[in-house]
Amino acid sequence: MARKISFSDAVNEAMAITMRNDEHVILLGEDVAGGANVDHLQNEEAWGGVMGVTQGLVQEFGRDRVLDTPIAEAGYVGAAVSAAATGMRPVAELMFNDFIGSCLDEVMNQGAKLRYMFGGHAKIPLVIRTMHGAGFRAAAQHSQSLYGMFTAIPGLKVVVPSTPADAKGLLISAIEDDDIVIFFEDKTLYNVKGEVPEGHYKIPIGKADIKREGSDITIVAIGKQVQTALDAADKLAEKGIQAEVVDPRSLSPLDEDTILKSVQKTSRLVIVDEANPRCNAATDISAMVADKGFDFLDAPIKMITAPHSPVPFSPSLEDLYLPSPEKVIKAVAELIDDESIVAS
Amino acid sequence: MARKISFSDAVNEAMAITMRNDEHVILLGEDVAGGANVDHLQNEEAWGGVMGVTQGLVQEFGRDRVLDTPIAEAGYVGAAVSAAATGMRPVAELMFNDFIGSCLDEVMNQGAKLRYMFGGHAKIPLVIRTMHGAGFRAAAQHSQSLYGMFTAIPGLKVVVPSTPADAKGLLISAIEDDDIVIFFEDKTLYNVKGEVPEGHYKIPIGKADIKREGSDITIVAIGKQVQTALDAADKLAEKGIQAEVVDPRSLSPLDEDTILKSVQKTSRLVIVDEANPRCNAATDISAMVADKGFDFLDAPIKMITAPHSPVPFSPSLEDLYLPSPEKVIKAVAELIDDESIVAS
Amino acid sequence: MGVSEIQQQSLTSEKAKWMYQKMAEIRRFEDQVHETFSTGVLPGFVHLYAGEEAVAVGVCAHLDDKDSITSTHRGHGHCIAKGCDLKGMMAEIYGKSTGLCKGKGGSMHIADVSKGMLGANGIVGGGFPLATGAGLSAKLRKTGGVAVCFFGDGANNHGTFHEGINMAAIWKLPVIFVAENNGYAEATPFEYASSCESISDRAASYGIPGETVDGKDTMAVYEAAERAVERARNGEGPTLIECKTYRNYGHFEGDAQKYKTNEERDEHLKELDAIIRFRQHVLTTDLASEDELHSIDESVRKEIEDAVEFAEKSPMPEADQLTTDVYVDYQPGGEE
Amino acid sequence: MGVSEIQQQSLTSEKAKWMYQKMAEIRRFEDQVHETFSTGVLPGFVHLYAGEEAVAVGVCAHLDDKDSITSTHRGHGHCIAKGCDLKGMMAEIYGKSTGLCKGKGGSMHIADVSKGMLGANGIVGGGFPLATGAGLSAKLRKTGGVAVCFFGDGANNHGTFHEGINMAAIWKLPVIFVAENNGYAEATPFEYASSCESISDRAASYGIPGETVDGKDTMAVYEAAERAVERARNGEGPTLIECKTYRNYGHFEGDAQKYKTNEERDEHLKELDAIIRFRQHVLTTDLASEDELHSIDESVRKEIEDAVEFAEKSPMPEADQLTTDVYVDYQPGGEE
Ligand SMILES: Cc1ncc(C[n+]2csc(CCOP(=O)(O)OP(=O)(O)O)c2C)c(N)n1
Ligand SMILES: Cc1ncc(C[n+]2csc(CCOP(=O)(O)OP(=O)(O)O)c2C)c(N)n1
Ligand SMILES: [Mg+2]
Ligand SMILES: [Mg+2]
Repeated sequence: MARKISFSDAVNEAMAITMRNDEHVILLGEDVAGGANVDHLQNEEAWGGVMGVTQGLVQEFGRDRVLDTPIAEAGYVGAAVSAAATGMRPVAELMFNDFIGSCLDEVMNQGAKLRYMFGGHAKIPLVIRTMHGAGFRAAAQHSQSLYGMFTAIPGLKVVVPSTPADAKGLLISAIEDDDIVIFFEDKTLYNVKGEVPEGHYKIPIGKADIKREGSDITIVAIGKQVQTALDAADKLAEKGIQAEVVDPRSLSPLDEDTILKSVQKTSRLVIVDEANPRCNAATDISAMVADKGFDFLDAPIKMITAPHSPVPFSPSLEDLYLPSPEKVIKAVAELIDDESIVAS
Repeated sequence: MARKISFSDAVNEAMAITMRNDEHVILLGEDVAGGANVDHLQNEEAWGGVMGVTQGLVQEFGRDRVLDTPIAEAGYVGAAVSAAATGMRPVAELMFNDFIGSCLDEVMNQGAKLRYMFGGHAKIPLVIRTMHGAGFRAAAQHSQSLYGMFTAIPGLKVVVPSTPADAKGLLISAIEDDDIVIFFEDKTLYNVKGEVPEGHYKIPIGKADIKREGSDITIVAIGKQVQTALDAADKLAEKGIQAEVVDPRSLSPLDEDTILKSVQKTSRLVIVDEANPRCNAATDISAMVADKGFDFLDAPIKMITAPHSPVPFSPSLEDLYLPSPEKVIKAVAELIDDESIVAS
Repeated sequence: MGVSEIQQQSLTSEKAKWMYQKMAEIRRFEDQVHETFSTGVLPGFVHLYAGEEAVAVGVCAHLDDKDSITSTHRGHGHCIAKGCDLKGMMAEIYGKSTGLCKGKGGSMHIADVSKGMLGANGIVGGGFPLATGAGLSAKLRKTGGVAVCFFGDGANNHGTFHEGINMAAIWKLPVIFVAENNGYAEATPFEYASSCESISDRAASYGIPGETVDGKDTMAVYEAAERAVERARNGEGPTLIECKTYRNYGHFEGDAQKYKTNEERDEHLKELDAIIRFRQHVLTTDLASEDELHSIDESVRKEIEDAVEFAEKSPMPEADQLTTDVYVDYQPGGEE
Repeated sequence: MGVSEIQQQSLTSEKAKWMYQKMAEIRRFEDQVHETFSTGVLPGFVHLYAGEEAVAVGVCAHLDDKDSITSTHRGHGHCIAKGCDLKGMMAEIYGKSTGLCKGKGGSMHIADVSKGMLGANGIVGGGFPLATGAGLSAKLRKTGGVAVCFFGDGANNHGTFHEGINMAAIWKLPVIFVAENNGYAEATPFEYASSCESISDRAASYGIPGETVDGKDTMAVYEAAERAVERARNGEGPTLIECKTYRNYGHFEGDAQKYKTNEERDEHLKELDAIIRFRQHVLTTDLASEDELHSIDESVRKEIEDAVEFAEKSPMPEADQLTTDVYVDYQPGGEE
């Protein structure tokens, strides 16, 4: 059995490994090391990221390659775009995905479009790592899940891993990829542990993973919500319902085939996405199936998402805001038309 | 018969009328007048908007209420948010919706969330007018249709009018509304003329309009694409197929009922949205119907959208990029399973 | 700490006692939140203002309800100085329904628009355009009000700094930009991230006055703010004031503060402490007596105790609150 | 227009002729596009650089292919000065498949990364972070290259100005920020929108040198750029140069230019014209002869004619080009 490490350590390992392999890989972001210019710190970090994910990297790679930036997201994300266009392979950290508000132009109008606008005569091998997700009591401006916004933008690849092993293999792929990849890390997953292979390995971007096989219903879930789906599936199994849990792992490109094949098998689909409900990844996947997989379907496609409201601060409300196994089970009961499932 | 005026004049009238009625209504944006501080201009505009939509307003209302701003979208959109929170009723112009890249934070994290974060103790009666749409040979950074991004954000209302009369009535509603409304104007519609009532009238935000009745298939189309749908419907009628064309007019709130009723009648749905295909309004509407209207459907839900690429500059490519009546007809033919429709 | 003539004229005994009280409230409030946080009761990210009291209070001493302020993630001090209710604040930090924002905002979003407090803000740099807009609004509505933008040394490198101040300057808006230069943005020193020596140097870019004051000298802040507010009310446009200060705690609760030195901490927490210094000043200048200050201390202690009790006893928001307050005129359906 | 010593040392006859040629190319290219646009053949928004030639050429005279530039919506001049192919440029403006960007970019997005030309840019202020990143990249890759950011007076109020320059300054990156202050941003005068007297005044905010030069005096630009490029190559960090200039045409083709006065136009189009003045300078200082310049004029005329012919005869892109070049490793499916 492989060793177990945390999601956070898995992400850290992916960076360390790629940085060892290629000197063009650099990290930049706010306090990715911390303590720049502090006499008693030098190449020792003060923070190593606000959640400690980049700890130890400045010690190994120095401050030229683990670069603390001013609070200037447009500045450093834009700089990372052109650094990538001119031969570097930067990994920029956008501390919270919510901060895209300060640098959307650099991502959407510059980074994502340069290659196309230049007629293919440029490539932008850039990764933007960013934290997302509710449940941390971080309130409306630090808890969003904005991967839908990025999925909508041509030129970007969008990865949302749900396990430590996926996170590591996908991040290595992302860093070695020649396109811009936006890499989402759920802040509530960092301490989750899982088996993670040692060394360098890649998980392809654009390949979904079936996290649990089943024949009665397909549950497509994103990021942390994969666990919600698995918890629901366990309870459903007790009732004799075998749910198949599909983790797309990347939303752009989306592995349509794996999803469609599963729906073909089960004839029923529930999608779990903790983003707000409008124009999100859940609607995207639902619409894809309602087009290409319509004939497989025996029932409506249900989506379990957050409501159309900002993320509330209060724990009592935030818990209601998020999807839950109970909500998933309720949706499954509706589709299978068996209310007894919900009962206990 | 009411007089015919252009879409552009209709928008202009809505602003003039609301400004006359309420001195708290002000306009601000880049060159909404133009020529600020130019000796020989004074209260005469140099431009009146890059497309001339705000012409004549500075003459009537003066430079205090038709305020040219620096090229600082975060600055003036953010300023408009707090001006709204403190008693004004501003109409900010974001010249091209693409420039949201420079001020997303002010819209998404401030404007849209303040009311909620403040526990309801604030209102933000702000309109952001913005230009969108391809077909103008304006290339990748000036041609996007980003209403999906805004629809995804709780706290915003999103309006996309397709006719001069709708534009005027909806803009008056938007300006008099106590929430933030993002008001999309397709740059290729400005010269389109239509009957527009005189004076003050409102069209409610959140009410779809059936632009053409029909019983065989529902076509939901957004903004300029309503015309594409109507053109397709005319050709389909020649083949004996009666398409119903539904114009949602506002995407947030979305008039789900009108769409569902139409699908209930026709059993078939095509959605036309010129935005890029992922996580857009088309997928949103499709997913809504695949959930709440599944039992009405006799066929897959088809979406006619732009491809997943930036907007190309070259006319030959841009024409291919956009939806067309032919593409709509082809989709209808598939759903009705009658290839002969496409033939001629 | 010389007593200038202006200050003798403007600072009444009543105002001095109000200032002392507000500073004491902030300190005790923050010390209390620090303590409570360590017990694990409080949710989320909490950034404490302790140590910087002179700035919020020295500035807000010149403001009333028609004046607006914008704040930061480190907003408790601004709230208190602008007159927000302590019970409502504490309940908000606990996420309770009786909070100033019904528990929906939390520490980083406390607001009371009726008091001109336009919200703490989780987005660094978010306040510049908002303050400029509040200034524009005050000017157009002819309220005579001013707007104050409190911001950190880290925010001084964000693009909104530039856009907000430039706009306020060209329109001669009644806005005062108050930098709280506490030496660090999270774990990053001001000197590393900023290419200017002083934040006030940047005023020259906007053709407005800029000055740097000892931000732990309450009277220095008070006087600089007085000049700036007067300028603003006279229609002469914005001013940039940099207050050199220090935060007593870490960036947020849980920060090990490896980037600080023991010497600087000692110095700041002891001889440079703003409250000790202001207390001394008030006594020396006979603006208040030992007894008066003592009774303020006592009443503040009681106030904070009451606030905690109020917060603890208050209920969490009910489920039906989840999707209210998103829009004025409708409530989006939940997803179940 | 005194001939300083530096300039005598550095400006060779060969370089002077190259500069004259590039200026002539820009002028003729833009006059040609203006003419063609008026016939309705050209699609989209077109912003012409005519009148500002001294800036692009005076700066790019110090650069080679390892150096990068970022440009603006008004980018043709920068492209030409940085060595982009005229045929490929013209074809791009026509939207033809033989364009530098295969017709996908158009006037506002012409680029040739192999020449260090990182793209015209439809987003005002878009270039600041990109130039800073190119400077960072050059520094880390130790290429010895520099990056130049051309930007307008309007862009000088955008937040990215502040963020980009601050970062370049703290990291001492080899970047030169070149303001093209042509007096207007669209229809808005510089003096209205900017709270500074000169853009170069803002250098002080970043602790870097700033200077303002007559941007229609080619030698003045050339010399200022020489100092800045040397500073950058020596690892001393960025410089901000403001070039006061003027655009001969409107903001874009179709602009009635109501905001200009006849006097200023006359003055700029005649006695202040940069090409006339540089021509004079080159002749006076014997850097080239009348004959040589004449033959350059002739060859440039031919070049532009050839470019137009090339563009006209080239085919439009084929349908299969619509979704290529979005990603390196896959092509998204079309929607039909
Ligand atoms: C746009 C944005 N970027 C980054 C952050 C994360 N962040 C929160 S506080 C902070 C440091 C702020 O430093 P400063 O402005 O000096 O204020 P201080 O905390 O010292 O009061 C950072 C980087 C944020 N909240 N918003
Ligand atoms: C972010 C952004 N805002 C607004 C515009 C619209 N726009 C295009 S050019 C321009 C004026 C630019 O003025 P300046 O920087 O002085 O350059 P110039 O045109 O004078 O060369 C504006 C406002 C834009 N393209 N991008
Ligand atoms: Mg600080
Ligand atoms: Mg200009």
